[in-house]
Amino acid sequence: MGAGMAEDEFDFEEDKQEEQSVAERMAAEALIVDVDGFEGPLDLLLMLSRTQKVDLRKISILQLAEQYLAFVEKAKALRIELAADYLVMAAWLAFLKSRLLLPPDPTEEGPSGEELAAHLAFQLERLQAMRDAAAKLMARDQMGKDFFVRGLPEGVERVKRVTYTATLLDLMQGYARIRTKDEFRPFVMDRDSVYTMEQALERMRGLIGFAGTWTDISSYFPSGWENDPVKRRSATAATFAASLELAKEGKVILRQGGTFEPIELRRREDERNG
Amino acid sequence: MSAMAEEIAEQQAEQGAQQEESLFEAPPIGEQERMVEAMLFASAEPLSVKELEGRMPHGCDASEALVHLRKRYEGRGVRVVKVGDAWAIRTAPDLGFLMQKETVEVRKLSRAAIETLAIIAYHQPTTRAEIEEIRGVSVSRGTVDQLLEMEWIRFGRRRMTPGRPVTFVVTQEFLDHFGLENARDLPGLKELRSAGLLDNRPPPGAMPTLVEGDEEEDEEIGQGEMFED
Amino acid sequence: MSAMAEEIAEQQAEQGAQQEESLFEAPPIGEQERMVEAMLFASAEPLSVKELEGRMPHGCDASEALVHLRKRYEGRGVRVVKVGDAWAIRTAPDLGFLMQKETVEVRKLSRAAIETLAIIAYHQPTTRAEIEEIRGVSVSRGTVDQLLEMEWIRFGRRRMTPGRPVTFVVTQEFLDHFGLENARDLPGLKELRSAGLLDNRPPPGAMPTLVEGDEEEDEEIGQGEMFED
Repeated sequence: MGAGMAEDEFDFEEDKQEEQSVAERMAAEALIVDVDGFEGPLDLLLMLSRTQKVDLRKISILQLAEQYLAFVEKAKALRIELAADYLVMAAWLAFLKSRLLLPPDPTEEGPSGEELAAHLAFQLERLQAMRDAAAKLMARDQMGKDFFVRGLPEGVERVKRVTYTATLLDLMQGYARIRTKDEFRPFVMDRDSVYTMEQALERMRGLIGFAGTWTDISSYFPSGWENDPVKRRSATAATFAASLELAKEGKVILRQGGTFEPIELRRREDERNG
Repeated sequence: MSAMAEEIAEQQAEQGAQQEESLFEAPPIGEQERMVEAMLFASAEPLSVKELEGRMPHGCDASEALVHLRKRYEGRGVRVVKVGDAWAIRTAPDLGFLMQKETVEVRKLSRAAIETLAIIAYHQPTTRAEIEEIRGVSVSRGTVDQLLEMEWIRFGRRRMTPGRPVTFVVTQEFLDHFGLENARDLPGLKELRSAGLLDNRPPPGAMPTLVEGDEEEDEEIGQGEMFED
Repeated sequence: MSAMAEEIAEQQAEQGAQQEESLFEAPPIGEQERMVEAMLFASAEPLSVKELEGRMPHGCDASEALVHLRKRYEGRGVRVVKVGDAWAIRTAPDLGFLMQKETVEVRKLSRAAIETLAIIAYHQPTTRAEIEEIRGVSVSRGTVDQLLEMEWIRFGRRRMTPGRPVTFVVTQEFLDHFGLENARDLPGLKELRSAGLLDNRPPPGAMPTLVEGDEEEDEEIGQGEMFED
């Protein structure tokens, strides 16, 4: 992390911290030399807290703050440029230290020094806990190192199977298609069951003269076409179309009582008069 | 203690000592079996006895372990098999189907196949020449093969005419599929007509080209038009 | 034949009929066990019960077959292990020494990557900001990318907080790699939880932001773009 420094910048002769033991001095120097190895100020704080040699839960945050500030001072003395976040932490710890040392100011808002210290302690403990957890995780048996997967896996082969279907109707229509091929005559239809509008018109023109009153158009069906449903359908369509044609010509009037009610037809009287 | 009992006890003690000794030399055979099992499982290639023993602690007998392991997997979902002079674990042959994921695609039978099938059903036993005469086109080998493969048609008796051509008849599968008790139950031409199935006309001007080969199999348009009502 | 003998014969006949019936419905459980065994042996990846049953004949109960199979392999050279909601066969960890040849060189993870992975595993689903809050440093893009690439972590649901940050969770591959049945089986998880160390405790007021935004910012944007939906 951006501590722009090099070992040759150290001048061990100039170290004036005489009050410290040699061992402590060496440790502190090692710490600074190592500043590149720290993963941020929290990591450094965790490292420093270890020098207190107590359980993390019993750590003195005040003492830790002082250790950190001393570290930063020392880095300054050694002309080591610390990354900004280390300095931000230093400023905050200085603030925390003053809060912890001075009697609480009742006019001041925000969390107390104790609350802030407690949270910092929590953060350190949590970071340590996650480090321990990570170590435990990595100590587990691992795949490809301690246990192994199948060396000769068999892929699942995708097989496409096509099944064909046909219905009885397909079959019969197919047969009908072939068998009727020979019977096809160009432009000639099999009219057994087809009653055309022309036929209906012709028939009705001859009959309407005799019908004086309203008559259901179905009474105009040719005889024998009422019962066979196919024929009946054709006759209905043709007679209806012919009735419309006659109405258009002004020869008849149509009426229907309601939807799906019988359609009735009467000869137009004025035509006879006029 | 009788002399005999003494002798037995002595033997047992001796055996115990031997076992301990062999334990020191090599793991018990059960342990060796576990080792061989794990190695065969994890290896990407079959392993020879030499290779197995090369990886196992000194004094192990991979051949013996393999005998035990092989027996253990008898009748299981995987088997210990010999590949050349090496060993591997493989899926039991009867379970090969599990290694396939089948996707079934249902397709409508082609027009050529339907017509051929219909002719066989209505005219059975019938020969290929008769089918061609009725359809007016040659019947492709593929169409007949497909129907045979579907087990909807089968070979009937040879016709006692020159060339002794084979005949085709429909099968029980065919009847089952179409819900027929007998091919004679198929509606006749008259019934087809009265059911409206023959109440059709050819597409205008289509007459001369109606006779086409099997190539137009996939073309369902003609049929659709013809039976629109 | 005595009345009793008759009764027994009847019972047997009944049982036979029942067996035949169940045979028709689904193969016997022993057969299902063989099938599951074959499928797990054939696959390097864990298979879910659903996947297993998808390949087995209709009416099979892969879960029950797995219970039997797992028991069968207890103490053997390979084991039936549960990985999340899927199952796999893996070699017994005590035999790892035999597999020098199969050993795969696991990419050496940096301390940052290992810690990030652990935080995601223990705190999942967790956001980048939470990881940074715990570690006290920004998480480099490369670290997350590496874990994603290894398929040990994946994106979880977006957090329903301002900015809707993406979350990270561990994957089935992660569980498989570390031989975990479940993320709940992570070592020491219970202790950490009861100690309150997995709580998301917001800092009281004026704590300094331990993480410097600066150069990470544009990366954040890049990621945001990637996962916009």
